[in-house]
Amino acid sequence: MKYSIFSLARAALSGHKNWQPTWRDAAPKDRYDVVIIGGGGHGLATAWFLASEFGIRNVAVLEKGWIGSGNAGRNTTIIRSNYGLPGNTGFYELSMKLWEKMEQDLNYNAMVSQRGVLNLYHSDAQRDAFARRGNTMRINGIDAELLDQAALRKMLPFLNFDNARFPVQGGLLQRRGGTARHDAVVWGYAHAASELGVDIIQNCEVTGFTRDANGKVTGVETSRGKIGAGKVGMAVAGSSSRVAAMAGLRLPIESHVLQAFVSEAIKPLIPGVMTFGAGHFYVSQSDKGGLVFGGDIDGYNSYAQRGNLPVMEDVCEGGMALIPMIGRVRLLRQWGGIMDMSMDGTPIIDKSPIDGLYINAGWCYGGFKATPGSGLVFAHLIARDQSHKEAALFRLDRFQRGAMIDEKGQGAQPNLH
Amino acid sequence: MAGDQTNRLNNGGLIDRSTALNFRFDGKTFSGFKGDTLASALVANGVKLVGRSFKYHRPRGILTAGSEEPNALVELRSGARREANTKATTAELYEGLEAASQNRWPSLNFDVMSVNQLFAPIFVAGFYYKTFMWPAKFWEAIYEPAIRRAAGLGRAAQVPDPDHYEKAWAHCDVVIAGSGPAGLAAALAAGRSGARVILCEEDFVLGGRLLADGGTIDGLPAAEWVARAVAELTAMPDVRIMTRTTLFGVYDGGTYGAIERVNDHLPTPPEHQVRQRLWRIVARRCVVAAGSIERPIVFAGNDTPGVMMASAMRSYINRYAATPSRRIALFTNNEDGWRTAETAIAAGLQVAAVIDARPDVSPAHRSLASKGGFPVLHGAVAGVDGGKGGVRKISVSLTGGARAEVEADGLAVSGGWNPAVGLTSYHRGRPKWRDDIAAFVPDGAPPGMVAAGAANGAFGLGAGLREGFEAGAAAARDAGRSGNIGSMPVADDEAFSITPLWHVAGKGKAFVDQQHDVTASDVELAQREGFQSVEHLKRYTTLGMATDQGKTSNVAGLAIMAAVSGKSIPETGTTIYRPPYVPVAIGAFAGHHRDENFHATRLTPSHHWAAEQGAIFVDTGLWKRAQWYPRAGEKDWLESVTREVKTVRSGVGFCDVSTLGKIDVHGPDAGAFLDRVYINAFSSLAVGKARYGLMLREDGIVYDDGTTSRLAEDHYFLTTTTAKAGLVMQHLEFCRQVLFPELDVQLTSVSDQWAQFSIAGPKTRDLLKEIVDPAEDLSNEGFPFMGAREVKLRGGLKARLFRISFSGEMAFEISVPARYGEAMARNLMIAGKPFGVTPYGTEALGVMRIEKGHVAGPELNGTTTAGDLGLGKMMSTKKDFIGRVMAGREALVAPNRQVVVGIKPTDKARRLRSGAHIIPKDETPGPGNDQGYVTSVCFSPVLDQWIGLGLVERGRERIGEVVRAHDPLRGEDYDVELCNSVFYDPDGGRQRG
Amino acid sequence: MADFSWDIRSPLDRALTSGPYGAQGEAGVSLTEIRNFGLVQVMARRGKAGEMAKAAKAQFGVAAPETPKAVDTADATLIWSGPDQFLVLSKGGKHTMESLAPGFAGSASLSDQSHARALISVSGGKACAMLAKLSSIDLHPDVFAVGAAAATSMDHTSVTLWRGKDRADRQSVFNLLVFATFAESLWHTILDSAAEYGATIGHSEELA
Amino acid sequence: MRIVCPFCGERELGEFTYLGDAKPQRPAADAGEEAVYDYVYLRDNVAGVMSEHWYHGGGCRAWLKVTRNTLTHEISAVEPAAGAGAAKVGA
Repeated sequence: MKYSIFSLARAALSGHKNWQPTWRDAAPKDRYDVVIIGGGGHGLATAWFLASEFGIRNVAVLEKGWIGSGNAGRNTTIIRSNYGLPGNTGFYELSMKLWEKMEQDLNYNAMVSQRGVLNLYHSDAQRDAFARRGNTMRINGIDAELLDQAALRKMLPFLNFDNARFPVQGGLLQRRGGTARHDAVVWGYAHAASELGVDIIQNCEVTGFTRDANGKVTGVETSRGKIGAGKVGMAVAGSSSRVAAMAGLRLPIESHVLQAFVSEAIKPLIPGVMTFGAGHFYVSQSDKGGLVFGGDIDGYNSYAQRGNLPVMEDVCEGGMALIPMIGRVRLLRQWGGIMDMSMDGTPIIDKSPIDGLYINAGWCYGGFKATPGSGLVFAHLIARDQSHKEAALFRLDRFQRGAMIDEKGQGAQPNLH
Repeated sequence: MAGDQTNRLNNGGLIDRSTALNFRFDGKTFSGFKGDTLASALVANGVKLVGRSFKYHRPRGILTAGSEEPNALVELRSGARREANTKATTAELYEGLEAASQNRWPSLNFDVMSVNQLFAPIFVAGFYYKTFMWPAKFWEAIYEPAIRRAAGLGRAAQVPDPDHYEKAWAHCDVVIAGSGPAGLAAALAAGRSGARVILCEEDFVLGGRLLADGGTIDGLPAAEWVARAVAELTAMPDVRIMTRTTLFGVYDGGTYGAIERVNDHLPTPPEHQVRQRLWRIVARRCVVAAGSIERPIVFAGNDTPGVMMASAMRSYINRYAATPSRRIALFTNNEDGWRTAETAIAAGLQVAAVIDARPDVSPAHRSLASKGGFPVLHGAVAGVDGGKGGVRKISVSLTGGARAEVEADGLAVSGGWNPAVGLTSYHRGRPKWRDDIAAFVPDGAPPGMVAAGAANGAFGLGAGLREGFEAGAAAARDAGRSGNIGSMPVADDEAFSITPLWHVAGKGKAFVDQQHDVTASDVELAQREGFQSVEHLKRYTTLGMATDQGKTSNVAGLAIMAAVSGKSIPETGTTIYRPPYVPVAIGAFAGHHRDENFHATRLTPSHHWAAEQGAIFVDTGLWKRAQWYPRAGEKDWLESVTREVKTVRSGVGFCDVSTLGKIDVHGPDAGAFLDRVYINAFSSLAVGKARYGLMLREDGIVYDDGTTSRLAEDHYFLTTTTAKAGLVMQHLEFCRQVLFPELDVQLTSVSDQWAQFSIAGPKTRDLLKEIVDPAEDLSNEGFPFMGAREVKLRGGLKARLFRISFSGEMAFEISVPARYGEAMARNLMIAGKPFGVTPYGTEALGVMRIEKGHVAGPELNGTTTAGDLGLGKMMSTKKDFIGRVMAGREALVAPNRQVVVGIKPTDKARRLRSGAHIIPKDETPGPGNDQGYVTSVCFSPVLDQWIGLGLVERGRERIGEVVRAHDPLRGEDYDVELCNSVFYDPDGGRQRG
Repeated sequence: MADFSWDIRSPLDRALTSGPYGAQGEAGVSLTEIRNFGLVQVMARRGKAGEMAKAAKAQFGVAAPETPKAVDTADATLIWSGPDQFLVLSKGGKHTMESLAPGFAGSASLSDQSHARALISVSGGKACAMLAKLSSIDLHPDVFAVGAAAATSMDHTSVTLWRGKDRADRQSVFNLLVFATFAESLWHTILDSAAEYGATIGHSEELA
Repeated sequence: MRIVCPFCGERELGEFTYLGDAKPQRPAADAGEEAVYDYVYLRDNVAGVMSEHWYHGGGCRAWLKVTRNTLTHEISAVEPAAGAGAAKVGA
C-alpha cells in the first residue's frame, strides 16, 4: 500500500477504515534461504537490502518480542558520520548517504532531519583532536566545519560561554548530521521488506542452532519450532553474547546499560544535536518538543535495561553546565538499553568461525546511526560471503591481529568506550 | 479586592480565608486563599477554560486535582523563572502568582491553531509517517519547522535558571510514599516500633484522599484523626515528615529518589535557600502508599471543559470549598463515584442526574436520588454539548437503546480507580490484573518494597488503614525494630462494586489521552495497521507519553486495544513503567554542580602567587595551571611564551609541576613490582637515581610515562602524567592487590604532599646555590644527570632534588612540602633575580618539550605503541611486564605504522597547525593516501619557526621528505618536511652539562 | 645572600574568612580549620599486621584501629584509613616520620601526609543536616557514633571523616581531612551547603 | 546500587569504580599469545550471577571481588582481592 498525502486524504474520506497492516505479521515457514535473528533496525534493514539489492526474498526476520523492542526503540535517535579512523569513516558515511534517501526508498517518513550535529570543545587539545577528525572527514568527502567561539556565540547564544567551569571554546559541526524518528525507521524497513515478501515473525525467540555433521549451521530452534535456513545472520544487539553462546562462541563484547532521558514537550528551544565536551551530556529536541538527552553508560555489566541515579545526576549536571536555561525544564522519563560494548568501541560485521553463521554485533552505543549502512553491508556479507568494502575492517579477528579500531583510545576496557 | 471568587462556598474547606492571595492568569487578576492550588483558585473564580490541547488545540479545562492532570497546564512565573507545563492542580497559590495558558495564539479564547481541528480527519495517529516525503528537501525546509513550531506545549525560559538547587542524602529504616490513610498508618506502626522513618508526601498537606473524602477513623472525624496521627509522628525524634516531596524512583540497593519542592510555594526562594532539593533516600524498606488514581471513561466530548473526575470534583468542593459547577451530572460505573453526588448535595449544589453504567444501584443511592430530586439514568454518556464555555448539555444513551439529555454545567466522571503501580513496577515489573476491581495491582516489587492500601488495590478506608499499618509494622520488624506498635487504627470498609466500562461508542472525538489528543479511533486505527503490541500502540499513537505519563490514559488505551483485538486486558498487558513518577526539574538533578561548580577545582601550591603575578590559567583536567605569565607591553600570548622560552634557554626559569601524579612505592618488593608495571627495569636502579619509565596497558598500547626515583632500597618515588594520575594509582593498586598479591609493596599517593618545581636553564645551578644549603654538592660530579636525593635548604627545610629535564636544558626538579610551595615560588624569584629568572607556564613547557621531541598527551593517545613513540628499545626482553605479549601482535609491529616524527613547514613563515593531515606531495588527498597527522605544534624561538611532532606512516624512514600538510577544515595546504623529532640539542649535551 | 622566608600557608589560607557566613541569627554550623598538625600514613607490610599493631601499641599506648574508627591518644588521633593502614594525626606535628620510623621499621611503611591535607572541624546543631548534602554516609549517632571514622568521598573527592566528642553544648562534632589541592574548592561547596543555616567561620592552630 | 565493602561497610555506587569480569586470570609469562588474547579480549558476558572486580577508590582503595547478578543488579557476596588486607596473611 503506497503512502502519500493523497492516500491519506482518500483514507480520511472512508474514516481510515481501509488501511492495511504496515507489515504482514507472518507465521514461520519450515525453511528460508536466510534467517535473520533480531527484528530491530539492523535486522529489518538487512532483510530489506537482501530482498531489494541482492534479490534474496525468501527471508525471515525473527523477533523475540515486538519489532523494534530492543535498542532500535530506546536510543536517542542521532545520525552522524563524524568518525576519525579508517574503517569507521567510510562506513558511517555510507550509512549517512542511505539515510538521506531512506524515506523515498522505503515510502515511509522516518523524519530524517539533518539539523546538524555539533561536538563542542573546551580546550586546545580537544580542538586539535577535533581538527584531526574533521580533516579525516573532509578527506573522505564528508562535510565538517570547525567553529570557533565567536561563531558559536552567534549560532547558539544560550550555551554557557562565560560562567562555566569549562567554557565552550568552539565545536566541530557536521551539518548533515541530525536525528531520525527511531520507531519509524523500524516500521519503515518492516513495511518495505514485508512488501518484498520478507516474513517478519514476532514473538519468536531463538533458543538454539541446528547444525549438520560438519558443524555448519542449518537453522534455528525457536519458541515457535525449528526453522531451517541456508544462512543465519544475527543482529541482536544487547543479546549478542547470549545468542553466540548458543553456538558455542565467546565474543570480545560486554553488555552495559546506557540510560536515556526525555523532558516534557516544550516549544522549540534547541535547534540541532550537540554534545558537551567537558562532561557526559548530549541533547537534541524531538519534533514533538521533548529534549532527548543522554550521557555515559552506567559503567558495569548489566542486562537489566535500567540504570542508577549517579549517571542520571551526572548527565543532568552536564546539561546544566552547558545549557543553564534548561534548569526548570522537567525530566519526564528515563529508560535504559543494553549496549554491546566491544573491546575497541567498534562493531563487528563478519562471518563467524562457524559455517553459515554471520555476526553483526558490538555496536556500543552507536548502533542507531548505522542502521541503513549496517543493513546494506550485512546483507552484502550474507549474500556474497564477502565483506562489503566499507565494512572490511570490522573483522572479528582484528583483536588477535592487533588491528583495533579504537576511536577513544581506551583499549580493551569496554566501559570506557 | 480583584475577583470575587464567585464559585467559592461560604464555609468549609482547608483554606485560610484570612489570607487572601492575588494572582494573575493570562493577564487577568484574581484572588484566592492560602491553601489553594492555582487550579482550585481558578475553580473558585469560575474559570473553566485553562488550556489548549497538543495537536488539535481543543479547549480544555481542569480534569483532576492532582499530579495526574493532563489538561490544566500553564506557564508559571515569568522571565528567567518561567516554567512550562506546570500543572495548575499542584501549583500552590502564592501572593503575586503569575500564570499563562499555553499552546495558543493569539489567546486562549481565540486560538488560530484550532483550525487544526478541521484537518482532524487527516491528522490521525501516525499520519506524518505516511506523508511529507516529497520532495526530500522539503522536510527540513518546510514541513518539519512547521511541525516543530506547532508541537511542544509551553515555552521554557530562554535564559539561565537563576535559582539554586542542591542534593542530599537521607537514611532510614522505612521510607513511606504517601500520607493518606495507609501511609499514616504505616508511619505510626513503624515509628512506634522505634524505626527511623521518612514519610514523603507530594502535597503540602498530609492526609491524601482523607482531605477530600473524610470518613471516620477510630471514631473520630478523619481530619481530627489525621491531626492526632501527625502530632504523634512529629513527636518521634526518628520520624521525619517531608511534605512537598515526591518519591519518584527506586534504584538498586534500596536507594530511592525524591524531589522536595522546598520553595516553589513562594514567589522566589528566600536568600541562601534553594528552590528544590533532590534526595537520595537509603532505606531498608519502602512502603508504597501512593494511593490510586481515578480514571476517566472515554466518550465523545469527554474533553469538554467542565468534564471532571468525580473525585477531583469532591476535592474542589470539600478541600477547597470551590465549586466547579452549579448543576452537576455524574457519570459512573462504580459505587465510589456516587460520593460526588453526596458531596454536591451536602454542599448545596444541584445534581442534574446520575448516569450509572451498572445494571443496579444500591437502595441507599436510590433514596439519595429521590431525596435530592434527580434521576438515575442507567446507561452511558454518549456526547457532550459545549465548547470552550464548558459543558451545557449531556446526551445519554440509555441501557436498552433510548436516548436522554441532561442539562448541566458540569459532568463528574468515575471510571474506577487505578492503583498507582509506578514505583512498584520501575524495576521492569509488570502489574497483574484484578477482575474484582477491574484494575492492575502490583505483582511483586523491587527488593524491600511493598505496596499498601489503595496503591495495592485495597480501596476501602478500613482496608487501607489495615494494610498500611501491617506493612509499616512488618517493614520495621524487617529492619530489626521491635517496639510496641500499639493498636491499629480502625474504620469501616465501603463497598466497591464496579462494572468496567472503558469506551462509549458514539459520534465525535472520544479522547483516551487528552493531552496528546489520542482518540479511541486512533487506537482502533493503530490496531488495524498492525500496531497491536501495547508498546507499538504507545509509540504509534503517542498515547501515554504526555506530561501526565499516561496516568489517566494508559489503562483505558490498552483496554480499548484489548477489545478491538479480541484479547483480554491482561493478555494485552501494560507498557513498561518508567520513572520518574512525576516530571522533575533537570536543575534538581544537577544540584550544586552547575556553572563554575560543575566540577571541583584543584589548585597548585603556588596558585595564589601565580595569580598575583598575573598568570593566565588553563584548565588541565580539574587543575588550574599557569599557562603563561604576561608582562606589561607584551602584545599577545606568543610574545610572552617566546620570552619565557628564551629566558629559560639562555638563563633560568621555573615552573610549578606539582600537578604530576606522585606515588610513594614502599616495601621490600617495590623494585620487583615496578619491573612488572614498567616496560623497562627498575629493580636495577641505584638508590639516588632517577629513570624515565613507560607503562603499557595489557593490550600492549602505551598507558603512561614518567620519572621514577629510588630514594631508598625499599622506597621509590614514582611520578605519572598530570592527566593519568588517578588512573595510574588505580591501575597500580590493581596490580598490587589483584595481579601480584604475593609482592610486599605499599602504595600511597603523595601528589598533594609535595610542591614540585622544575628549574631549568644554564643558570639553574647558580640559582639553586642560593637556595640550597652550601654544604650540598650540586656539581656535575656531586649531582649528576638523573641523580635524585634529599637535600637541605638554607634555613634547614628539607627538600627532594631530582636532576631531570623535560626542557633539554640543565635542569632540576625540586620538591618541598606543599605548604611551603608558595614560599618556594617567592624564594625562587628572589634567588633567581640576579640571573633574570622567569616563571614559565604550561605553554613554554610545551614548546620546550616539542623542541626536544619529548612525547606527551597528544602522542600518548591510547593507540600508540612504544615503537610508534620511538621508545621500542626500552622494552625489556628479560622480564615479563604488563602488555608485553599483546604488544607483539602483527599489526602493532607492522612496518607501515604511523610513528612519531618531527615536522616543519618548508616555508619558515608558515604556521603549522595540529590536526593537519599528512599527504604525499603531488597527490590528491583521499582515504588511500592519508598517511598521518600533526599531533603537537609550537613556535620554536630557537629555530624561529613553527615546528611540530606528528604520527606519520613510516615517518622515521622518511626524514627529509617533503610532504603536504593538508588542513581543509581551516582552508590550508602547504609543504612540510619530515625531520628528526629532536629539534634542539640532539646530543643532549645541555641537559648533562 | 638573599633573604628567604619560609612562610607556611595552609591550603585554606586565602579562601577562609573568619566571621559569620550565610543566614543571620544564631549559627547552625561552626566551621573551623585546624592548621597546625602532623599527619603520617602507616601501612603494614605484607603479613606484618600483627607486628605493626604491637609497634603502634608501644608507640601510642593504645591499639591502632583495625576497623573504621578514630582513637584518641594523649597527643594524637589514630584514624583508620584502609585495610592494614591508619593515619597518625598529631597536634602540632608531634609525631613525625623521623620519630615514628624506628618503631615501625620492618613492620610498616610510612608516608608523610602532613601537607597533603587540610583539616576542617564541623560542628553545631545543623552539622548533620549540612553534611547530608555532601556525604552519603549515615551520620545518625546510633550508626556513626563518637569515634566512628570513614574513608569516603565528598563532591567526588576522597575525604577522611570521623566524629569527635560532642561539644560542651552537646552539639555534634565532625572532623574532615580533605586533600590540599581540592581544599579550596570543597570549602566553597561546604559554605554553600551551610549558608541556609548560618555559619561561624574560624581557624585554629590546634585540634580541640 | 550499594556495595558492602568488607572494610568500610555499605557504601553507595559513586564511591566505586568498575573494571569487569573477575574470572579471567592473567596467564603465566610463558602462556603464549593465544592465552593472553583470550584473557584480554574474550568475555563470557554473563547474563546472571557474575564475579567482578570493583575498586573502592572513593573510600579505602581496596580492590574487591563482587558477586553480582547482571540481570537484577543484586549483590550476593563481596570479598577483598587477594592483596587487599594482605598484611594479615599468615598472621
